[in-house]
Amino acid sequence: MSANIQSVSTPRSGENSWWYLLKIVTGVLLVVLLGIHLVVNHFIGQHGLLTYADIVAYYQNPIIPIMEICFLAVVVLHSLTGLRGILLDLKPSRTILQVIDTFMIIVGVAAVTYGTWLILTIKSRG
Amino acid sequence: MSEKWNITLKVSRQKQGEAPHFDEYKIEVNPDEYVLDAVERVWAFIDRTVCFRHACHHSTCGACGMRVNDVEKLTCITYIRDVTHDGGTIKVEPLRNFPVVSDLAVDMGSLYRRLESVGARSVLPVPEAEIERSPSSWSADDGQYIRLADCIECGLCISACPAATTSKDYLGPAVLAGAQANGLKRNPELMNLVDSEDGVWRCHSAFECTAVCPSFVDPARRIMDLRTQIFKERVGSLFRKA
Amino acid sequence: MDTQHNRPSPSRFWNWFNPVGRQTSGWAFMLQRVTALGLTFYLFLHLIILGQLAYGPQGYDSFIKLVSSPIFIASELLVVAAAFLHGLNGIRIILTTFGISVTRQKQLFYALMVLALIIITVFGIRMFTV
Amino acid sequence: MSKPSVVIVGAGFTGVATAHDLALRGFDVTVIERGDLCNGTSGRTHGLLHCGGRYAVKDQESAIECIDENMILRKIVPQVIEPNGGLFIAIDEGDLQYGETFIAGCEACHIPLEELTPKEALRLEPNINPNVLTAFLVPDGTFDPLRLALSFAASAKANGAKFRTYTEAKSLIMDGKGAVSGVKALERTTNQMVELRADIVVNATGAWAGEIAEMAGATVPIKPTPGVMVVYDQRFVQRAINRLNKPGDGDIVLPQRRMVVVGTTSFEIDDLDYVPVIEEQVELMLERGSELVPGLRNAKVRGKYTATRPLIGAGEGRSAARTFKCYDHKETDNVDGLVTITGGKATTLRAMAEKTADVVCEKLGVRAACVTKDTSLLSYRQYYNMPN
Repeated sequence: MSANIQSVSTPRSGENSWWYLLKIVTGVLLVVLLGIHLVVNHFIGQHGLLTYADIVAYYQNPIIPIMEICFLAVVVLHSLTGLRGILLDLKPSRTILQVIDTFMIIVGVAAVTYGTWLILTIKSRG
Repeated sequence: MSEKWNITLKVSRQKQGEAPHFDEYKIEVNPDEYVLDAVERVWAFIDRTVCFRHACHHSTCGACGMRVNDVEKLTCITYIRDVTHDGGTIKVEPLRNFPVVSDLAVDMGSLYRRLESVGARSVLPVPEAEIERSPSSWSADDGQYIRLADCIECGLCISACPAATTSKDYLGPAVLAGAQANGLKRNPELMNLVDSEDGVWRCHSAFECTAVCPSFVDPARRIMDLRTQIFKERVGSLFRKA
Repeated sequence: MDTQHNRPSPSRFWNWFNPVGRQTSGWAFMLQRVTALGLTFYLFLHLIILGQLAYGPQGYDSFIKLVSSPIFIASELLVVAAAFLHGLNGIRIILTTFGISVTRQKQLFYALMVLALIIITVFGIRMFTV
Repeated sequence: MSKPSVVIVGAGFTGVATAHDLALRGFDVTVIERGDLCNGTSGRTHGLLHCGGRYAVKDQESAIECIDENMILRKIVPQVIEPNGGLFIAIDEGDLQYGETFIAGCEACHIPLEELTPKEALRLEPNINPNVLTAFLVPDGTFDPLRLALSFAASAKANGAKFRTYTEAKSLIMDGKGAVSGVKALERTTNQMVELRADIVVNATGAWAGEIAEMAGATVPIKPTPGVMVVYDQRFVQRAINRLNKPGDGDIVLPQRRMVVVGTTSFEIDDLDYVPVIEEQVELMLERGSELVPGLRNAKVRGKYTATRPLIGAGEGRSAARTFKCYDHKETDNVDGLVTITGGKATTLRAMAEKTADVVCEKLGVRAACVTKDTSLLSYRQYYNMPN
């Protein structure tokens, strides 16, 4: 039977099982982390975390900045790999895919760096 | 005596080099005839220029797939009664994601080529056909029998799939289902083909393929099964190396 | 041969969001894709806006005051809703990827959407009443 | 020296098989078809790969053709065939009596037979009528009509044949000396007329053969005879189940993919292009079919359709011979350049093509032997893999 199989042009591995696994692992983590994030921001105290003072106080617990940085990294990974998946549906050329990948890496690193800086800044205001 | 309905058949028309448009035909039909019969009536009695693909008229050849009122149907087994009413309209268009040859006829070449590339079997041993709803009693030695595969290569799934609409190289549901039925274990070389950008990961779980499949193939289930198999193999190979 | 209009093409991306003739899981796909794009957009907007925190309490609190109007709360609820719809439907996609509940994925979708609606309602009540 | 050229009108079974044969023999072949492949009778055949048993008593010429061709097709195109055999079963005394002549007929036509006890038959096919009185195992089979044609067409294409589908023959080009020298056809995809010149035009339009022949003032004694078929949504049997009696209505139940096809009837019509399904005959199929496979009564109808047999000659319906004929119209009507092939059955398509190609070769003085018996056909999917 396998003799029947003709060689077709080798498919581009723009996506494979590892990319997809990354997407679903971050997805599962997000369901948990985003759930916590939303509950915290809306259900803590009387009004949720609304004022500057509330937020700074919240970040004094050492677990919180760690968790938020992880959350940030995971959410950025998930959104960028997801967005990449959608763009792959448009069948970009090799060159454009390289541009997309570069752009994604820059945006991802920048977002996580910026977010981490912000979280640490807020924590330091306490 | 059989019932008579007067319906309007709104047929997508396109000759080569022209832009597509609709022509409307008022015809008298028996509601227990099929949509394909209505199209054939138009060709036979009203407009000989209408082009459409058809052959077996009983859902074994897969030639007569069309979009009927925006849903992919195998028109030879779609009752007129089920898609309109007396005095109503049926809109008939060619399948999406295939080049139009003319009017309702599309070029299925890409699908057939891809099916060939994954070695999709056209005949297979009867027990491998995965019949969930098997006839009441089968003989013990059915294993020796050969039958034609379920997939009739009609292309409805390719037309209904939202991912296939933008990605010209996506193998598509029928092809991935063919690869699954053929078996990754038996054909390890299929692994790299389906574990790729144009393979199972292009599927976004819309399950439209299974919803429109007229022939019990359930491509979505088979794509999911391929994914599971791929994960097992890829993750397993990590441990084997270690 | 002028048959381009019916071939797969990136320019036909609007078909992703065309609900005509599609069924439950097809709508689920559209929902997933719309919320994905919306949430990605919001994520980066959110990060930029939170930059306000770095400027100290005055700037941030006056900004919060501005976004406490019902219109802003409603749009925030929209984001919360999108997050839960996307997340819970995502669970269905993950389960089916591993062969779980594939034949019952429609029922699973309905169940998860009911759950999402309940959670969204709870959030809505909380957000509009405090 | 350029190749001798042939235009074949009609891409049904005979058309594609003739294209394959002639292409192998070195002809420049062009096939025109007003629709896509197999859109007429060929597509709508019930798909029984006959062992010949059905004709072994009254029409032994056809029966021998069937068994020979059956064996050849199994060998050259297994990719479209369910080769599971068939049963002829007796339900009543009349059937039992027919059994004697049936055995003699099959022997005369070298159709291999194995008589089974009712118990053995029911073990092989548990879903047939439990009151079966006796049964004969025969080498029937089932095929997919479109894919059978595509396999021949793919192989023809590989040898250089061109297929112009959606191209309808409108008139024959005459050379002024009473001979046909080509076809004027309407390209339906563009609505433009084309002229195709050829040394010989082969009229392979089956039930429509009379219409094409008439364009050259020739005649073919063709009697289009439709029959109704009904398809049910369960595969009750693995083998073709035939009634052990002389051919009649609804006496074959045939497995195909997940379905069974029950056929057929026999009636006459005027308009060939649209033959509606007659509801009374659908009822009859259920009634007669369920005598063979009682489970049909609880199954769902999946489809119903008619196909129009191209019967030759004066016989009435079922009594007409099912063999094929190839007419050199030079001999029959003094019209040179036109050959008609019609009659026959799906099972005998290759033999029909061989005969036709022989006639064409003789007319053009080409010496080339037929090799289709031993030429395995390409995958039907290759038809779409090759440019026209």
